[in-house]
Amino acid sequence: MSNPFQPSLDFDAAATAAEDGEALIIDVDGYEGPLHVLLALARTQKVDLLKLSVLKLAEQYLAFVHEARRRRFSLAADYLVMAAWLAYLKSRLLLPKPDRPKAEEPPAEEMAARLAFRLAKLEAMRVASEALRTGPQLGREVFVRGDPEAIRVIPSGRIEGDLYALMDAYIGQRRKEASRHYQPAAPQAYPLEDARDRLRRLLPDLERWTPLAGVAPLGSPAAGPSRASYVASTLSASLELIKEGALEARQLEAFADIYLRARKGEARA
Amino acid sequence: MTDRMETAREIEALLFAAAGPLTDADLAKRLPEGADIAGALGELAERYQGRGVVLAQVAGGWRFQTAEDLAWLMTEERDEPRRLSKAAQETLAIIAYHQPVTRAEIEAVRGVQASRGTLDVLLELGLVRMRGRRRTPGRPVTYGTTDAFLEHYGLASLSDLPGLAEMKAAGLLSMDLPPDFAVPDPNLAQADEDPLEATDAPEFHVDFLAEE
Amino acid sequence: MTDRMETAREIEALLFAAAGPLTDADLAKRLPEGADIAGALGELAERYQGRGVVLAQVAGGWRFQTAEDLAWLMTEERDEPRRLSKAAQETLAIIAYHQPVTRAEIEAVRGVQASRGTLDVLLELGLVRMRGRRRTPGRPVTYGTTDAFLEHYGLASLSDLPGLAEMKAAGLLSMDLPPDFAVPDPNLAQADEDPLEATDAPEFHVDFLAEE
Repeated sequence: MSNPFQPSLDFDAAATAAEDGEALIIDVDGYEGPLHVLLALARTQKVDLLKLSVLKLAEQYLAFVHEARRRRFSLAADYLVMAAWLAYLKSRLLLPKPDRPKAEEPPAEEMAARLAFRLAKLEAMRVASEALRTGPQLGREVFVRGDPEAIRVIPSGRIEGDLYALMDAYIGQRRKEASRHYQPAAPQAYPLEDARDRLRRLLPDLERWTPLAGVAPLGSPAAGPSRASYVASTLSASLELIKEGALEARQLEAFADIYLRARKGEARA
Repeated sequence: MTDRMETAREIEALLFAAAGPLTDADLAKRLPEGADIAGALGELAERYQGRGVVLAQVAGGWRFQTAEDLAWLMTEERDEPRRLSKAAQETLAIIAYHQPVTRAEIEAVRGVQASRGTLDVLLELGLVRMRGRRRTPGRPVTYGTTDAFLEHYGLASLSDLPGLAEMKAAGLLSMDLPPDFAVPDPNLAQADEDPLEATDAPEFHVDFLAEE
Repeated sequence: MTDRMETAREIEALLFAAAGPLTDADLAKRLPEGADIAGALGELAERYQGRGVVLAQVAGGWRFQTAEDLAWLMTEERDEPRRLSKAAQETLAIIAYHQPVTRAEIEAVRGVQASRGTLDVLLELGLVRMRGRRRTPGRPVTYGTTDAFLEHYGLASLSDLPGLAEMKAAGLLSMDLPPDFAVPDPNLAQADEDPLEATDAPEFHVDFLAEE
């Protein structure tokens, strides 16, 4: 029977290869992690997983890792950690037992049993998941009544919604709240220094009375300082230049346009 | 018509019109007082035995569903089921058999970190729910399956999970090495040992552990 | 089983699972060639005669429907299920995490005015209760969740409410949240509220019903 879990692995080839010490034909990408590889290898022993020869398994795995590294230099750290642990376990299983075992370490046999137990557990879960997957499923093998229009009896009056829905509803709103926060862009101002320099450069052209609005840069509506900022900074700069005596200004009445003109004699200076 | 037959008719109509499985309590609430629900259900089950539509017990309730062997007819009704990844399937099985179970325990069984998307998908599909918190340091959240899970896989209850009793008997559903777990002596467990014979192996070994 | 009986089974399953009535032509298209559809339909009609579910011919097609005389069983069941509206679900979530929380605070998070009905529904369902009054000007009523809430969501206590870490694990938190995003722990809620007084109750009703 073909193995539903590991289509990329040829068990017989792997078993023979492990025994012969030859290259294993194994694709690391076919596995989720070291435990899944170990399980595939364990199956080659064709015994109850609880009666597994852990020693043999360790050898098979080390051969696997060795080969995988030879073919592809990079190998996930998980695989190497498992290899190191198995090498350690193997050495402890092979060495004669000390008369007094170190207190802090479980006996090697127990470590081996733990590994066998984990493999048996994972295998049981894989078989269970396969049993669930291949069993009759709603909407695939069996169907309930399809007519959506007819009268429907709703089972029990319990309230719908689970904890996940509650969390989802909560986070959804907090996210909206976060994105709702008003973040005005700081207004950009036309620097006074720039206005002053520009006005000084313009002095030769201001022999006649010119409206302030015509002197200030137009600016662009898309980016940069606003028109108001240009006008305000230009006015401030013009007042400074008036104080210096380089410029004169007049306004006929309140709120009327302000006119600027270079002072006679200064225009060419 | 006998009372029981009338009750059977009524249950038939109710289950037919129901949007989901109805429990005995649901039925009792809707039927006249004193109706022999168990008897009528038995009658219905018998009546629908072997028909194109059968009575099934799922998620603690009853529902009508099409017969399994007629799946080939239902091409139009079949909505392309969202295929669970292998990792998600395995995770679902671990949650189903070990619930309540924490994320760390799921990862311990699989030997790999649960990648993003595995648990999420199961939660989103409503197959899995958060059940509560383990009373251990850190109070991790525990996961379990939902009624939708039972309904989807046509299970009457969690104890109907395939192989559950055998796994429990073998100690495979505990998180740690069970105390009576047979510790193989690696010095004896060489390649020359015999596989378990069919006669001394409980059914479990055949079904869930033995090499296929 | 005779061919006709097998065809009857197949039609039974098809009609049951179909989204609407199926015509003879629909059936012929989906059944194996040469099936005796008329004969099988006659057999089904006879079989379902007088049952809780009957075979009916409507709009030129066939469908199963509940027996007319059992309508009394169904009418009561047309009630809407107690499905929480999106607004109610959201309001409940905010109350759960931010309790004790005032109506104004709920609205601040949701960005919309809490509609009259939303809080009422939650109070009526017994998921939410008034906890007290905030010690701030106006002494607004604060809301919190009830034991029924805990029960419904399978929580032993409020401290079991999943926090930020679990939300992250469940894949609910996306990158676009601000780095200082936090989820309040309702267990650590500040105590700047006064218990409701006996006189608060009637006042509440006025306040609640005469709401703007």
